[in-house]
Amino acid sequence: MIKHTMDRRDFLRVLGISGAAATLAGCGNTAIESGVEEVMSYVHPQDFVVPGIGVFYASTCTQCGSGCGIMGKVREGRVLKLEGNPESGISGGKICGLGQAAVQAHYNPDRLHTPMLNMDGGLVPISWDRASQILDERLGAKSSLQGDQIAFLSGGMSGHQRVLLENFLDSYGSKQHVCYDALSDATGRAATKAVLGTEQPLWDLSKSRLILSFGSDFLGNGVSPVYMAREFAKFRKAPRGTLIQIEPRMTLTGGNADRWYPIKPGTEGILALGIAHDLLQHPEFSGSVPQEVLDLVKNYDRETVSDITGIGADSVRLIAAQLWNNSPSLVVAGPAVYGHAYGFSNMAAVQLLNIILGNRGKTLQGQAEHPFPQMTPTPGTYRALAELTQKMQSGQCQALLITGTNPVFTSPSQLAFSEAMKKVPFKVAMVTHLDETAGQCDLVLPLLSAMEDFGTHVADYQPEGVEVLIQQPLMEKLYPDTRGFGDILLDVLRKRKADYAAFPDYYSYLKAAVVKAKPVFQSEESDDRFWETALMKGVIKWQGKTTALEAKLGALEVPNPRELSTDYPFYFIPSIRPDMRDGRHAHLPWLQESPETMTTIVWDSWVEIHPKTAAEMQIKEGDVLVLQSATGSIQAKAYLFPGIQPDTVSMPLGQGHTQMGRYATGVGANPYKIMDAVFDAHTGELALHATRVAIRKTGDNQMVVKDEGPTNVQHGQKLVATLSADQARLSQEI
Amino acid sequence: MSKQAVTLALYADPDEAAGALKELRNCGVPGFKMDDVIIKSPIDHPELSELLNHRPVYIQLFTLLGVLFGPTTGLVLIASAQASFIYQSRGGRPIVPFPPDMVLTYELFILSGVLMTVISTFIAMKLPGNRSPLYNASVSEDKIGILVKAKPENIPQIDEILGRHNPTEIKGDHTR
Amino acid sequence: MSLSNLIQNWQMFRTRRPYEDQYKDAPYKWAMVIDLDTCIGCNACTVACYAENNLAVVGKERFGKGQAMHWIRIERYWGEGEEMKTDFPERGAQYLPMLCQQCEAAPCEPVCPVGATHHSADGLNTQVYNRCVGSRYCSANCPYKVRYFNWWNYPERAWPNPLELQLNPDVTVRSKGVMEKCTFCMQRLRAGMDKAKTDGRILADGEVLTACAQACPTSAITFGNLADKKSKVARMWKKQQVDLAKNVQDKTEEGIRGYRVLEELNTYPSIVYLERLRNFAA
Amino acid sequence: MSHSVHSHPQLDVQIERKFVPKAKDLGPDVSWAQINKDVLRSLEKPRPAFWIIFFSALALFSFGVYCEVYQYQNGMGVADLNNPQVWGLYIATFIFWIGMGHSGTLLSALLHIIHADWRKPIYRYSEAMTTFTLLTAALFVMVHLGRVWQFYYVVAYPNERWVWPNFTSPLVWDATAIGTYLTSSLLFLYMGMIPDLAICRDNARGARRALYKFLSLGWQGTDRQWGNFKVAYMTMACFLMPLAVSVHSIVSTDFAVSQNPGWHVTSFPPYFVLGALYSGCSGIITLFIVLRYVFRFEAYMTQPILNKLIKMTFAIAMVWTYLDLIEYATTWYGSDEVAKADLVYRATGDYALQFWGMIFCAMVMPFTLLIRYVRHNYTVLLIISLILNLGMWLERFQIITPTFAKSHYPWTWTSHWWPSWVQWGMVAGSFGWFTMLFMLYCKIFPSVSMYEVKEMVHEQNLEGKLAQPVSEHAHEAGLPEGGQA
Amino acid sequence: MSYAKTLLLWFLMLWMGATTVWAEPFVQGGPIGSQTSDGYNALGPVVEQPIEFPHNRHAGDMKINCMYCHTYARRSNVSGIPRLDKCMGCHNLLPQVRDKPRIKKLFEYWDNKQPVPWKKVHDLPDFVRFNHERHIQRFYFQEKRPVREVCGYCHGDIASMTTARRVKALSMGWCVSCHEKDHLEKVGSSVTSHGPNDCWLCHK
Repeated sequence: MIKHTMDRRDFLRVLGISGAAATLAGCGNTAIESGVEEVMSYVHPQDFVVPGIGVFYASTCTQCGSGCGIMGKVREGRVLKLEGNPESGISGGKICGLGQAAVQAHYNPDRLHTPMLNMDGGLVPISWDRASQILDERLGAKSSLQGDQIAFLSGGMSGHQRVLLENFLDSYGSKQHVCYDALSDATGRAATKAVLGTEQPLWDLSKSRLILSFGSDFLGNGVSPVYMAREFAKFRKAPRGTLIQIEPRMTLTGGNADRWYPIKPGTEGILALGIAHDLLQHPEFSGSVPQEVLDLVKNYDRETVSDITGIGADSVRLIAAQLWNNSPSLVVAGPAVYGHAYGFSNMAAVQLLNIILGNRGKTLQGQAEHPFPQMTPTPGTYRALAELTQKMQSGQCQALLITGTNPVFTSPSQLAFSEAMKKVPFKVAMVTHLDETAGQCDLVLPLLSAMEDFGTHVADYQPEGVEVLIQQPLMEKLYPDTRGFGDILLDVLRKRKADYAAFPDYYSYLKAAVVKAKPVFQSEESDDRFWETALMKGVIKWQGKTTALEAKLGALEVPNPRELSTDYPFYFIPSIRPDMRDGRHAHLPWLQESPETMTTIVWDSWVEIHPKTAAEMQIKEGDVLVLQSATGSIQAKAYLFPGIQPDTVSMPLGQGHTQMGRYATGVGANPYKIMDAVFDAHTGELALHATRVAIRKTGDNQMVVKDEGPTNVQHGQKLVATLSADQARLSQEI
Repeated sequence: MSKQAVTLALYADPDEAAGALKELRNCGVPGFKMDDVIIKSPIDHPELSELLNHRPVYIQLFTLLGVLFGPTTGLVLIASAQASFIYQSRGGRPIVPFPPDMVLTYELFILSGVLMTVISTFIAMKLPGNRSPLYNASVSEDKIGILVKAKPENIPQIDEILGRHNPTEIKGDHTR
Repeated sequence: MSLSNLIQNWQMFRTRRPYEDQYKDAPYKWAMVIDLDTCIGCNACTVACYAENNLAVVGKERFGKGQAMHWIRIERYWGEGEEMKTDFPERGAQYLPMLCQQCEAAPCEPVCPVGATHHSADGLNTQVYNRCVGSRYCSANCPYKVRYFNWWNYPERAWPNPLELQLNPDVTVRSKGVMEKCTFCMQRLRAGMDKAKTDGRILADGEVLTACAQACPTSAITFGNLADKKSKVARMWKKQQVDLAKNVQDKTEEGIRGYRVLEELNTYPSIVYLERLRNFAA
Repeated sequence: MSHSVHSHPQLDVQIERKFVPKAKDLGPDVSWAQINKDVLRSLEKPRPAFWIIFFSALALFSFGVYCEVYQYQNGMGVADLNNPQVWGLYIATFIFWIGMGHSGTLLSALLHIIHADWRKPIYRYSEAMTTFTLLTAALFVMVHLGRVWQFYYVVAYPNERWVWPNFTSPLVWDATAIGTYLTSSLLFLYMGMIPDLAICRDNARGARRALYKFLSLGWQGTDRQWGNFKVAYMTMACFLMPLAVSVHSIVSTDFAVSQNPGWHVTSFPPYFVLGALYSGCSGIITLFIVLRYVFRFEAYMTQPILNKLIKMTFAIAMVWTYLDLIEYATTWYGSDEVAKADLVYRATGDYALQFWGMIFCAMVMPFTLLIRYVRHNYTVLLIISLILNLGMWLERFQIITPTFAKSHYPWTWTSHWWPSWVQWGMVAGSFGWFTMLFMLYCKIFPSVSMYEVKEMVHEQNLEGKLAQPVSEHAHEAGLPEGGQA
Repeated sequence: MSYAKTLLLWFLMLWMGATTVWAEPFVQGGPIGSQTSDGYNALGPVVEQPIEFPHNRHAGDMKINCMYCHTYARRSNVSGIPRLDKCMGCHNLLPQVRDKPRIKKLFEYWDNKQPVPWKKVHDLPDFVRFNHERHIQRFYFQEKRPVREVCGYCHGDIASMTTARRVKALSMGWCVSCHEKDHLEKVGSSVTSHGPNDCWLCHK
């Protein structure tokens, strides 16, 4: 359908049929007007373009790494709204709030629209010619950078962007593609790999009769929330599965649990072993378990476990009985489990349950092998950033390119990343928004938004075979001085490597690369047709085969958690909001204003504290508290939250920006800055749940801005009615 | 109409004025009728008015007309408007519901009654109008005026009758 | 004309709504089913609504004053009845997506002085922005409090350039002083119904969805045409034994989950909620 | 002033002395000419207090105008209203003002119908009060509209769009009822004023004369005019009384028709009507004292008249109290749990202070009127009448705010909602607007009905001719007593 | 005392009240197919366009169907200004008019690949939804009325104008006056129906 880009660009241009400016007038314009507004028509559009009727274009959501297929509704050259792409195996036509808000990132009033150069300590706008010239001088053909002197710091990255980026580094002989993710699950992955032989197994939620979740917020911000939510809906249909959630602070998923248990942070592994202890009383379970595991589990009888975890002995027995009665089951775990100094073994202990319960091959599968391993996503880790920081400190790093991550904001203060940055002579940020990290760079290059750029992606979690996800522009670029990430790299690469001269832009590179991969997908279509179909569907699918999982059971050591000290009497849990994640979406007003579901608070940070604890400490809602950790302190308002373990306080991540535009700044506080330097012993990852804090009242009280009124119970009205599951008449459909 | 002259006598005491009126009633002046006597007073003196011929008041007849036609046309108007082309159905109520329409019908009943009363009163009182040239400001203060229209030749006779009852002033306009 | 109209159609004008089989011959009656057991409280519907319906982002201060404009909100309740009986929410949280219930006997409709809100032929509770004078009586009388008033002139404030390019041209941007509310994505329905009429048919089930129903990752929201007895929503209503024109539902069996919120106020809502389930044995 | 009981051994004598003698409402020596002179003087040179009151009212009004302009430009948000609390002080004060208007009609119409002649010196200003309070109330309807510039959509006028107002809405009833009431009261006031305007015309000079001449329409007091006038006036009075009752009943339907807890009450219409009469009567007492002083009306606004007014106020206050308690009682014994919870919330919740304030001011304070000292001390009486009115204002606040704060839907409950300065500014401005208009009226038009006071004097004289006055309290009448307000 | 006067006044009031009910909306649409101004001061201002497009040549002299150029009218809310390549489709084949100043301008835009910034002549308020498709489908395709009558009912006799000018009121009462009338459902059928009267059909 799409012949050549020339036409396409014309279609994507914003045109003035009932122009946006006029739309704003709203009820203001109450009269019939003549000759006031302009109405333009296309010069040479596609036949299917009809003014007044929206056209949907397939693309891929880049708001998180899940790789949901989306469709953008385009009218008069403007992308208006995103929907899920039914072609996509991941989104299945659905979309989350975070994904919806991508249009706001695109139209954001604070988007960067010119290159900027740091001159005399401040960033000033410059022209692209000047920016290209600087890039050329520093990185181009005459560049003296060699090997690891140049480093590329990015967030999780996949698809041809990753390929191109690594080729780019290759041209210097550098291997320094550093991936950093502030919410890295590397420890959990490592432990899962150690037990099951794969980092990220596929979960079959819909087949499970019971899900036992240790702090995994798979519905909110797990590895693929939209897919998980779709599967969860099937899980809730007949025969209805049961969800048991055990976590110190109730997550969105915990709110959906049939039974929710608050647990002492960091004792999940012990509880898992306690459950295993109960289960292994039954010979059909213990049969396949090696002796060393049996020996290990032996020590964790119900009473011991109950003492350590705070979960009653009866409950341990009940959970085990439930697992015993409802097979197949599925045991999953989240950051609450692996975010500790012994996170690895904690996680491994939890995964042990899956093996004991025999869930392998039933509700747990290995992901299909991807035919293009170079395109698979790079998991971001904290350790990589720490190593890079060391190199930067020592002056080894001469040039640093940054995209898709914001370590100045998200790295804990003890890492001193921003100090290390000062030691790097040439720092380039490629961003759409001037965030904290970009603000410290020498050269800031404005990127096209996700709605304007081409790209391919590979999802981290691929439930239905293998997919290559296509991202394509939904409209003409808003600002002439913004460029695609691929285009910028290619501009430099063309000067360094002759074989890139064939690609005038990233689009041609991408098309060539995708078409080249056609044989793998066993397509018989012509090259152009293959490419067009890919663009139309937004996804190239290939029936991959799931792999079997291993069962590596070995000795584990799960230590008791560090006791709370009198100096720091509270566990501190940084909670991850499904919409804010690590804070990269704080500039999107829709997300800021959509209430965080568990607390219904908007536009703020807050400290969750159990009402009982609060009563003991005479803390009321809205009291401004100082959270003091060994590393630092921050302030936030108190919110009394029953879904939290009483020795624990929790605070959401993602707020507290000092840069990133009008909507992100001046909102809340940044808990990353008080993270204690505790690392997982096995992987060296930062242990996010290992910080301990003390709480002090400042005496100040401010209103907590939330949707919830003065009451949060139903006062006898039948608003949300609850029925016992065994009484309900359920069917597959309804 | 033949030429008429007017004379006005002012009295401080209502009893005197009553005496004058009684005498006028029985004076027997040829061509003189009680209909030609007008009392002007600062307050209503029903006891003096009784001495004149009966002068009927028709206002309440019009009020009755108002209270009959106002609400009926009002109800039709409201119901018709509710049933007009762009009728707007409202949940839980018929499109033409009576109880709420009755409220407005009642208001229109009062409004049209009041308006008809006022309009007919003004017409009956011949207001707005001009004051007669013989108007004396003291009738709005504390005097009672008796104004008599008669043929010019009868005026002296009438003036004499009026003068017998201690008027504070007698003034005539004999030129008309 | 009007008088003859009044006399001719007297029977119709005197009919009290809702009545049984009100939509028997009508092509459309829009309705919804929201399954509270699958609603996970993820807010996707809320954001989708902001995107589709040009809802203004009001900012922290005004949100704090209770001037938020979310047409659909996720309510989160704890515990049972009057208070929470346990220290911890052992059975999770209770999520309730609350939007305009499109009542058949909407309390907001008869009280609007200018008739800006009324009942449409396809069973929607309409709000005509340019007719609204802003008396807020409808909001005062709405038991669900799902009507939102433009306390400020948001068009001036909420969409700094170029955010306004995202605005949906099919939906008016409301000025200060008017009431607004969920419309069941009227612009989508309208476009769909017009197209279907041109084709000489009625809309197929699922052909047009509201933004919230389309986004909902768990498909907890089912939207459709209740007048079409074969549509999913009509089948669900039937299965849940909820009758549009009844305020007390007769349930023949135990374990049927459908109910309407505050039904006892005789509002006859068009949204059926399915009771949340919990495995109390766990 | 007390009667010396001990000096009379026989009881029947006591009874006779205490009850049979009747104080004359006016002094014996008021002549017709003197009435003209006194009242016309009020149009010329009032006491300096007049200007103080007028200009402070003007200042208040200007502030109110500023608030409205501010709100008009920025939107209703400046009033800190929010989703459940959609009405706030605007509607509360609207009811307050519309209630104030009702006693004017009571005095002028009802007491006219039953020939209670003591109303004659004071009905004119109370009727003017009715008119101006209605204007003030109408102002609040405007102020509270989100799009005040489209207010005419509420009025049923034939229009090109062919769209009518919604005749089922209590707000349209309100608009019609207030319109009817305002029209009728204005006509009633004007009709009753025509003979007095003629007096003014006969005594004024210059521009004022032209004004009065225009307004008096050529009234000359002929027997035909008087005859028709009397009939018409009585007819209108008969219309006005049911109208006044219907207007405040309709205002009550704004609430009673809705489903909100605390409003869905059957006794609301009589309750509102009595509340209106109550606040109106205490408003009349306030103005009585003010006018008496400012315009030197001591000879006409006399102690016996005031005494009757106070007794009437007390009686009405008691009926209102009863209806208020009945409202609580029916809610309490009813089975509407939400309404019951709302009642408990009113008495114990965030607005308990206002609730008990209302109970104290409007239910307890009236009992002070039983004290003779209070009735005779104008300063104290002024303060008490203001307290009664404050109580009645609080009653309206009590109706609106707690119901919104705790309605059917727990999620949207509010706590500690409080109006912003803009709302308070406009409430203050409304008082300024009313006082300003009222004072202006009294300065331009005779605020004591001259011809009716003359009638009163005439009748007293007739009585005097029939029998010599038996009252030994006659000396009380017309004499200033107990100090000046 | 004039009974006559009073009675007259009373009947005047009655009559006024009755008129408000029985009268049609004050602005009339005129008979269907009327192509000129309806005489209610509805004539719009003269709008200056970048190219003074001669409708009289195209629609008048050459009798080109309106929907040949305004091609979206039958399938979209908006009738649409013709796309530039539509103009070029013909004018590339008409060298005889190539040198006229207006055509030169047209080619200028085409060569620059620039859209022509036309001014809107029939611009309804932003809260109004008008659907061309439904009106064209109903009256042109179903009822088979002549195209100039169907379009002309709202747009006037465009064939007699150069650049278009608004000649009808396009106000709500004007719309309603037509919706209220009964129209044939189909050519040859005797079934009639009127336009919809639901607010949300036109208001968004």
